[in-house]
Amino acid sequence: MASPITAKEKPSENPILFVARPMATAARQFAKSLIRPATIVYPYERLEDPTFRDRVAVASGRPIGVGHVWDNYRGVHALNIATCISCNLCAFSCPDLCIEMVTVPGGDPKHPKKCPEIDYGKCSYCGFCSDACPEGCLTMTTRYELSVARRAEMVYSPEKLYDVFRTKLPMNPIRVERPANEDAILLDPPLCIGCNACSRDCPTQCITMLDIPKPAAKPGEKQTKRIWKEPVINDSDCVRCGTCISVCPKECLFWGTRK
Amino acid sequence: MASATLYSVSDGLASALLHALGSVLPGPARAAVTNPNVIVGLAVLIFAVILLAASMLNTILLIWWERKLLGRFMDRRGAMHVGFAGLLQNFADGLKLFRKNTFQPQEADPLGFYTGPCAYMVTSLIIFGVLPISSGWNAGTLPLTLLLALAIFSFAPLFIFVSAWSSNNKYSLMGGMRSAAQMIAYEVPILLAVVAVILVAGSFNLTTIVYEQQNYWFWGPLVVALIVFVAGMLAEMERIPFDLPEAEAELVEGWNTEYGGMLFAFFMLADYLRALVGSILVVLLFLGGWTMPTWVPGALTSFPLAGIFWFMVKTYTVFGLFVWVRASLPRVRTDQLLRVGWNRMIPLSLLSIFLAAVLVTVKCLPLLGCVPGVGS
Amino acid sequence: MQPDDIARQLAPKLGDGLLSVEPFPGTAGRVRFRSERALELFRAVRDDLHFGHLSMVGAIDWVDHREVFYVAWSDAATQYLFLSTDVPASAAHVESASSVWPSANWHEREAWEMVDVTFDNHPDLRHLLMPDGYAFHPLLRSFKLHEPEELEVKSRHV
Amino acid sequence: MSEMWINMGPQHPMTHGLWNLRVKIDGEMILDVDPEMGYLHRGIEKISEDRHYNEVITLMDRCCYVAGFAWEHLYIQSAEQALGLRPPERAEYLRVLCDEFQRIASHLMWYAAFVQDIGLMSPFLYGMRDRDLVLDLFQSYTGARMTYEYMRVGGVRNDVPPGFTDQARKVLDWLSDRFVEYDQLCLGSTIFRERCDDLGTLKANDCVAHGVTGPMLRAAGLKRDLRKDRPYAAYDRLEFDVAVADSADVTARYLVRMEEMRQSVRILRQVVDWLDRHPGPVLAERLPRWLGAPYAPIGNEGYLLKRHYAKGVGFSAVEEPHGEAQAYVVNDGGEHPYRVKFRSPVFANISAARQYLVGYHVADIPPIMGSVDVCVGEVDR
Repeated sequence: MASPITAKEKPSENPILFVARPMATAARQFAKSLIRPATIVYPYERLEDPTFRDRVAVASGRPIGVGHVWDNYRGVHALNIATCISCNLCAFSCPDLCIEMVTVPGGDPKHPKKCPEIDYGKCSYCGFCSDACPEGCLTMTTRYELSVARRAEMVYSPEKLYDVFRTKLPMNPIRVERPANEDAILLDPPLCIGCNACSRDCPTQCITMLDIPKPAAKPGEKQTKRIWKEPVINDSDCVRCGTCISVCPKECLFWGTRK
Repeated sequence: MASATLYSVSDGLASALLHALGSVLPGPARAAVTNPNVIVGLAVLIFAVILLAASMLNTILLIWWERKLLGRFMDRRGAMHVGFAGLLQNFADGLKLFRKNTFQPQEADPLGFYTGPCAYMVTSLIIFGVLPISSGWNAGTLPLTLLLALAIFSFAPLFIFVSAWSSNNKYSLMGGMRSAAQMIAYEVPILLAVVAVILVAGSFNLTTIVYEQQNYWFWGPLVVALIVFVAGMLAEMERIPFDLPEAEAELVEGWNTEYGGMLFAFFMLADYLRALVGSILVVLLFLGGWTMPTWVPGALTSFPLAGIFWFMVKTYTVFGLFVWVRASLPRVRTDQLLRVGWNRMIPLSLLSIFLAAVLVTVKCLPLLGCVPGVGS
Repeated sequence: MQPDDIARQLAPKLGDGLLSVEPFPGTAGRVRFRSERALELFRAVRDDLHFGHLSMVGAIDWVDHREVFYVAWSDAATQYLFLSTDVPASAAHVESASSVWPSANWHEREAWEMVDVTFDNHPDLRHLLMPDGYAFHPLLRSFKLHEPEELEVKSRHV
Repeated sequence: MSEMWINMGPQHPMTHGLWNLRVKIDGEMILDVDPEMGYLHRGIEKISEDRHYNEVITLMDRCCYVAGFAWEHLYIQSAEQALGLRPPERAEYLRVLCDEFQRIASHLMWYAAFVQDIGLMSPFLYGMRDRDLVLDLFQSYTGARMTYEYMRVGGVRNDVPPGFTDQARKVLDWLSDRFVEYDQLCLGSTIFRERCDDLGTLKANDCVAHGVTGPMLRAAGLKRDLRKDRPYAAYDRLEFDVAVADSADVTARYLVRMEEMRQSVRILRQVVDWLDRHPGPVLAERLPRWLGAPYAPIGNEGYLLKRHYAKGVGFSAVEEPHGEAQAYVVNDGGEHPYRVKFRSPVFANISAARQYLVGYHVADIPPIMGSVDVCVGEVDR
């Protein structure tokens, strides 16, 4: 335990010394900054430029950016449309609701491919979307210059995000480890009608429809149109996006713990 | 080196102009324009224009100088984009202010609101008429230029108070009040410190005071008076640590809170005009004006306009000192300023008068470690 | 200081005003009391248990009733104590703690304007964060946030 | 001049944020003050009711924009209590790393604003300049300079990159040297002492009565620091002293904050050494579905609510740079917190404004309020 610091340490009443100490410090700083002021002359000098950082660090003696990891910066997103599986997870995880899934060419006509469109007017650059992306196709880059002339230009379409991807900017290398997840998507068998909707829409194709035995028809019971198939989910491939739950017409899929 | 004076230059310019004009005019008109009185009138006008332009240019240069110095004190660069090393930045700023709408608060009194800044500006400019810049480079040889300069200089709080009162804003009012209160605290010690200079120099005339410093500059023997004078000047110029009337942290902008556009630019310019005058006065009274010491090689002191050059160097150095103070000291409080003014500065200035009187009596001025100087 | 100790010290003073003292995470315990006996409890907590510092006052809307909670700190025990009382939603009022702990003043103002719990004998029960005359109590469960679609500002077409 | 009310704010150089200090003055003397808050009220407590536990983190950074990490830590602690989770040890040390660097950054920001308030111009930029180095460090492992979104329920988002610890040591060395300069510029100046001594005095018993915490309380001589009194995260395994001063005035607060920065440097050196020696996971291994990487909240609400996590409450407090912040999180079993209540230290510190402002001069308001270190973001929330 340290002894309390006492505040009272009255300065000397000498009127010469009373200006001398702060003024000497300021003058020392003045002399230092004649060599290299701390200012970074932004449009001409950029912090992300490693040669510049080293130069400044040497010139000013400040530990500016020595070993500075610029690549982790969370700037504008880059989207690799080719590997996007349209799982919606980025849009679900966005706390600011700035991601909308829009149709991009390339999907089959019945089930169009949807990729994220990001409104940077709302985005808070939290990085939850790129953390959530199971395929690593939505990442954040070091691009930070975003000023536009019109508000509509703040909305980046998937194509524009793909352009960012193609500029090969340093991508955010941080991959959040997916914690082992105890949740899985379970089936409530009596409700299932075997409609194939989940398997059809699953972005990772991890649902297969397996035949199940058709029970013997009881006498007098009306014949239903039930298809005697049941989804089986491959947990290791499943990204837990919940698309199957949302498309299930009978609400027979639900979150649970696999026994 | 009184070969060319500012007035002789403008006189020559005026007579040349008017004679050239007269040569193309018919007889009676020629006689009218070459009348000596007309020539003198035009010469005075040209003189005034040159003076105005020179003082304005210097003021703007001074602002640039402060911005650059302050920037380095703060570990940054200062203005650097417009013109070489940002030299034209202040012109750009002035242009911007000039283009702005001049507005007036609804409840403000227009008379005081508009005359305040103008009078503040004009009084600050008038002082330049009596300040000698180099030998012969002054408006006239009035016997009491020092008193006149200080008298005009101390007009400012009045106009500050007028504009503060008529802005009808509580912050402005408090700033104006502080300005008035502050004046009482620092004017007396300044004048008393000047008395010490007058005692030693034996004259109220600034030119004479400078010539008296040819052998030794006054800052050595009159160091106490110099300290009091510089501190008083800091208060007079309303610069940190004595910028309470426009203390930004509590009074927003003090007495010029309600001003914008060109009226604000007037205040801003006049502030720096006064800073320039303050620096010039320090140079004239204590640092030997345009004279240089004998150990300086003759080649450095005998080129054309060397007097003006060295005078400017000294002035900008003195202002650099003010900037240094601004960069490293906090602002005092009103009551502390008054206490310092009455309890410290007035006794100190009385002491400096006493010292000056002793020095004059025993005639030992050069013995006191002062810098021997020589007229240029 | 354990919940039992607190109960033992408070019970003689408050009698049936003290409902229970139960363990509570991060604190010495949670004291549940009847809102009518609030002032007595505050005095007892401050003077007998030496919880001299009131850190926080807040309220929760449980739809059928409202809960007012207080957090006090004792320098001697270096522990927090959590006090809470339930008031009916129809007559949500409780005695102000600001006569016992002056620091309750602003916290109670906030709790009043947010969850609509009136603090009797409060010295200065005005709006704090919301504008004067604001008619709603935002932290009530009945105060629904707008759906995101309604909040969305349509971009201007330029 | 007769008595009059003046509004210092909401647009005023003294306020450092959006709030209004109504001051009743007679000449230059302060007769009464009445702080008006709410200009920056964003309803964070209300918005949290509609967000997942992890999504509230983005709000926490914006709660106090100069001490985002402290608020993240506060919320995360309470949420972990409410959900019954524990972070791994390395995550605890990383949180201390964040907290203490944030304390330095926040105090440097305070220093810059405070010296500006009393008219010192250049130290303002020195403070900002040195704070930038700390922000550089933050950026190197969180990816952002102010709004970090780094801590997660159950740990932190990612580990620090290789080479970080060396860089951190360099920054700490640099900062230790700068603290000497700061003292020379302030304490070494008689004008500073004249301005700040015996100003804004708030004695310890008044502090306690009005709920004042943090450096203001310690400047009054009360040795109270949650990091010592109720150690959270890894603070019980670290060595440091609590900065205390006894004169309860503006100078004392200055001294306390300066000493706190030195102590933070001391803590950080230990943390950085620990991080070098003990690699490990930074996120708890098993997390509920909506707490790991954010999973889809869609689906069958009815089923969802059937298997919720046990109801719980979380109450925790951290020693924020401004004082003692508390968070109370009520988990009713759903995927959103039922109620989140924050206690902001500055809220209480401002509420006592009448106690430490009345009787001084108008010119004293900026230094006194500067020494309180107002952050309106966390007052209004």
